[in-house]
Amino acid sequence: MYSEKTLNHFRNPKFAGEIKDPDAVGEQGNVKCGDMMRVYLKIEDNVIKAVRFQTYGCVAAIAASDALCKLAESKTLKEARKITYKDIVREVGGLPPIKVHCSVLGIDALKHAIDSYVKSPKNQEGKESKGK
Amino acid sequence: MYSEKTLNHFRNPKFAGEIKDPDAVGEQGNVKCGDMMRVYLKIEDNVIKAVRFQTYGCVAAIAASDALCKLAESKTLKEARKITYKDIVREVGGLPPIKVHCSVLGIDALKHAIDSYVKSPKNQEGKESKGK
Amino acid sequence: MKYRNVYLDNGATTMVDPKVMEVMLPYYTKKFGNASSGHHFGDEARQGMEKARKIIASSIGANTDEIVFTSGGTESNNFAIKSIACTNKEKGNHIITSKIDHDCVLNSCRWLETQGFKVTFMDVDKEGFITPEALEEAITPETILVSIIHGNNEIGTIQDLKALGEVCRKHGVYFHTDACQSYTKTELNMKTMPVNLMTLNAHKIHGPKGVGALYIRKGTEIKSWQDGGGQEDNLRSGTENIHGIVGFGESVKQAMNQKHRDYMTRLRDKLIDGILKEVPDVRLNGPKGDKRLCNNINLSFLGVEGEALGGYLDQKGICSSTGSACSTHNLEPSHVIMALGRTHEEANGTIRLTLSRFTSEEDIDYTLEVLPGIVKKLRKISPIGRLTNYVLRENA
Amino acid sequence: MKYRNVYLDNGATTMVDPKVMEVMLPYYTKKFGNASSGHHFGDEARQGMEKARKIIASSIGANTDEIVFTSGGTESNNFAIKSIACTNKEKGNHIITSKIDHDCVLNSCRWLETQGFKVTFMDVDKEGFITPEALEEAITPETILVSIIHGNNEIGTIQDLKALGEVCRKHGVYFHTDACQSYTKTELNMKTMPVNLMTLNAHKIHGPKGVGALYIRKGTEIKSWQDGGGQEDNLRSGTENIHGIVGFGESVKQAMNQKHRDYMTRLRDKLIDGILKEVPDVRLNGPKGDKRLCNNINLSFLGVEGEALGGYLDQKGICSSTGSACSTHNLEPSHVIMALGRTHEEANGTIRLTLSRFTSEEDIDYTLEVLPGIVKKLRKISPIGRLTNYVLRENA
Ligand SMILES: Cc1ncc(COP(=O)(O)O)c(C=O)c1O
Ligand SMILES: Cc1ncc(COP(=O)(O)O)c(C=O)c1O
Repeated sequence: MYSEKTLNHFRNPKFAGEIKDPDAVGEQGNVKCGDMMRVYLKIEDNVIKAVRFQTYGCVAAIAASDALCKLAESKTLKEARKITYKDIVREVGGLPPIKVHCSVLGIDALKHAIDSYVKSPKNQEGKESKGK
Repeated sequence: MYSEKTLNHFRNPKFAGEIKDPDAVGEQGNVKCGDMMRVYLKIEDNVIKAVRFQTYGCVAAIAASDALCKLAESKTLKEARKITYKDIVREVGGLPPIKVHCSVLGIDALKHAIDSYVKSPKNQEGKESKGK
Repeated sequence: MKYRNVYLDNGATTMVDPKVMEVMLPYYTKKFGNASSGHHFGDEARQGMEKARKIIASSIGANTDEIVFTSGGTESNNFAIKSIACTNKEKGNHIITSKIDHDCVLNSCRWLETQGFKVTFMDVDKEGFITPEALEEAITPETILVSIIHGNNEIGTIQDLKALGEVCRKHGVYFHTDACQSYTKTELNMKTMPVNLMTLNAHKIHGPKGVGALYIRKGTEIKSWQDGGGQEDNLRSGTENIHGIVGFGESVKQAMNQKHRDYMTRLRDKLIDGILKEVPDVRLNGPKGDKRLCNNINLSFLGVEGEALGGYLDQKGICSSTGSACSTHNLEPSHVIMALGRTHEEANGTIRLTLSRFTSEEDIDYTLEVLPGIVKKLRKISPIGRLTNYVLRENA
Repeated sequence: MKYRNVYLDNGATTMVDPKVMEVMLPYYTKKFGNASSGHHFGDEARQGMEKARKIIASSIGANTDEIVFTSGGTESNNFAIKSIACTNKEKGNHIITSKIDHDCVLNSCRWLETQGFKVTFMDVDKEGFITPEALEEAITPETILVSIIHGNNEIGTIQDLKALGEVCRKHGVYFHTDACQSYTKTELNMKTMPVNLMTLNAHKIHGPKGVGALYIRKGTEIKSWQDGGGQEDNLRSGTENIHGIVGFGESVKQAMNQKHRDYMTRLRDKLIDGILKEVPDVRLNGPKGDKRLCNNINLSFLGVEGEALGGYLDQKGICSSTGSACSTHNLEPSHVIMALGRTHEEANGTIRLTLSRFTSEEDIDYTLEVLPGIVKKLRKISPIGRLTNYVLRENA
């Protein structure tokens, strides 16, 4: 059902956990839908220095969360915004059609985190659009 | 499908064949129905001295024909008339429900033979009803 | 703690018993005739089939001519429900089933809705029971068929067939029950139970896949649903799956044993009690004790998603399920757990562990060692409730 | 002349090839998972099934997602015909089939008649062929489906699927064919044949009983007929018969070989020619040569009843049939032989001898030795025609 790559991300999620003092937090999903993700970011000079996730969800959701973090790490916020669910599906070695939607969850959670960071008054001087 | 007794009658039909100079012949059935029987009788003093059959039909029809002959042999005409299809079914060790009708064929052929014998002018003096 | 392969998904399907295999084998390459053939190969096939029919009939107190072989539980349920409805539509157009019946019953009923029938999907209580009173209330003058699952495949609840059947009989309504999960695991006696039709299958009881049966009480007005050459007394056409049928018969013979039931019951309770003791925030779904299938465990772990839990168990060699095996075709939380009045969180955090007579004591001990740690790990990476103090978006 | 067991009823069913058995075996007691399960047992089962699907798809030039597994030919035919009709009833209510189709096609069509559909049962010529012209004439604006058997199970006639399919395509009508008898015995290529649906099964080609497939061309409007858990892409529910499906795949792999076809053709013609030479008053039913199934022989012996002939052959160890195996459920003379315009006597005097790649040269020689004597014996105890000069009652 799942590819080896998916199972690797699921079994050994390198990015699972919390960041105690995050610069940004984003959430998506809810328990009713059966999956929910929270992403924590440490940001310096508009670059994602550290990223962690907490996910309530199926095998695909956990694997996709981990894959998202891997892809987002060390990227600028601008670059990070360009990550698509297809990148995640590729990173986990494909997903069964019925599970592809799980890869979208992380994209949205990451966007929420970045949005909240950018909109926050204390980050207004280091505006994303000005970052290189 | 068939009992051993049925198969014995079918495989080694002791009464199969013709009587060259019969006292009576009876037929029943036709090719369209898929089975047809002819019974030949040798009669002396209203007793069936010899009986033979020719049958075009399935395993059950051939077995039932042979069984009928066995039951009819040495019987008076009056007794022979009392043979029922149930006697034949018993003699062949039972028949599948869809084949029970095959046992009726012989009863009718025998009746036709006896009827034709009794009605024949040359046998009027030895009327069946007077036989013991 | 050594790695073990532990198969706890016997509710989905079971290993074929090697003894069953032995009895089936000659029917593939030697006694391979078509049961409808007149020659000696046909005879052998027919004899094997009729022996199996006898075993199955006598295991449920039925006559041999009340057993029709099919390709499995799904076909038997489709056949019973669709054909009874279509054959008896002059009498009425209302069908009753329950919210916890198997998808093949529910979807057969939904198909009937597209054909103009009305269907009531009855609620159940919080352990999954349907009361005779509730059933009686649901019956209308238009009702022609009631179809209620006997032993539930997800939560193990065993309905009272006698009480429900009596209500049906009183109102002159046909009563069908899906007994795929309960067959051989609890008593089924057509002499004392007023059941008109009953679905059985082989692959849940260590028989082969692709074979089942429908019990049809004598006098029931029903026509064939699968038409053709007229096999099975014109009730179910298709070349008979002889090896499968022979295996089905033998699997019943091997399974009908009170010892097996007692053994599974003991292991079941050991596993339930052990998990409830070791892991906080767990709920048992379905009843305890006698009214639960002797091999079924169904638990909801709060803050954890069932498939992920199953995924980590699988990594440790333990096979479980998130409900019925079919749910992999479907993303909805289990309709059965929801029907018990559970929350979405409870429904999504469900796993089912189903034992068999081949499950060992060591399998249970190993599971009790492994499972609590996995739940802990998953709760740690879960963003939900209890462990963090963030306000949840869904509550916002 | 030593007694031999000679199985010449391969049109009814076949021995499972020991090589097929070997491949199936692990799926009973080891890789026994449910293909819908998420754990590693489920994976193994799924992999076995998908491998079989690939073999079967590629054997007929189809895509894997155009193959739906079923419980056999009868189910596939019921599914195709009933479901296409019910799914497309807004487009029209007329179905076309032939007088020589299999009972499961004919009776599915008759069931549709009870649901308000109109059915044309087309005549065939004296060798059993349907011409494209005749088909075109039968099509009306109301026609939604044509279902014509490919290789006939009784008389071996192989229809021209390309020509018939083109007529259907031209008129925008779905074309279904029952290829149970022709599969692997003659070419079937969905890339070049305009066929929308095709029925296949395993037990006619040395695979197990109780498994078949329906090819459904992409884009065909069809709904599931057996409802439930949503297996087979929601087109056919029911726990997949994994061991059966795996065996089906392997049986196709073993059977797809021109050598086997050539071998059977040679033995077939040897047996036909030998009988026609040795026995007077015999007719071959169906065509000669390429347009006849390579393993099929069907003969009418005048003055002899087929079942009795079969009975004596059986006594000598030779298994034959009087037509389709189903005919044991039915006393009517074969509807196929009658459709050729034969007399009742010819129809009742029919036997079918069907070979396989496991039939030996010695089997054929033995049959040629035994059969003529039996016919002679039966004609001697027959009251009909030729041999006596009594006037027949039926002619009176
Ligand atoms: C209660 C119940 N009914 C029906 C079925 C379907 O039976 P089958 O898998 O034989 O089609 C199952 C299992 O799959 C079941 O658990
Ligand atoms: C032409 C044809 N169609 C359909 C069938 C029925 O298939 P099954 O026996 O797999 O149900 C058969 C054989 O029985 C057949 O010969």
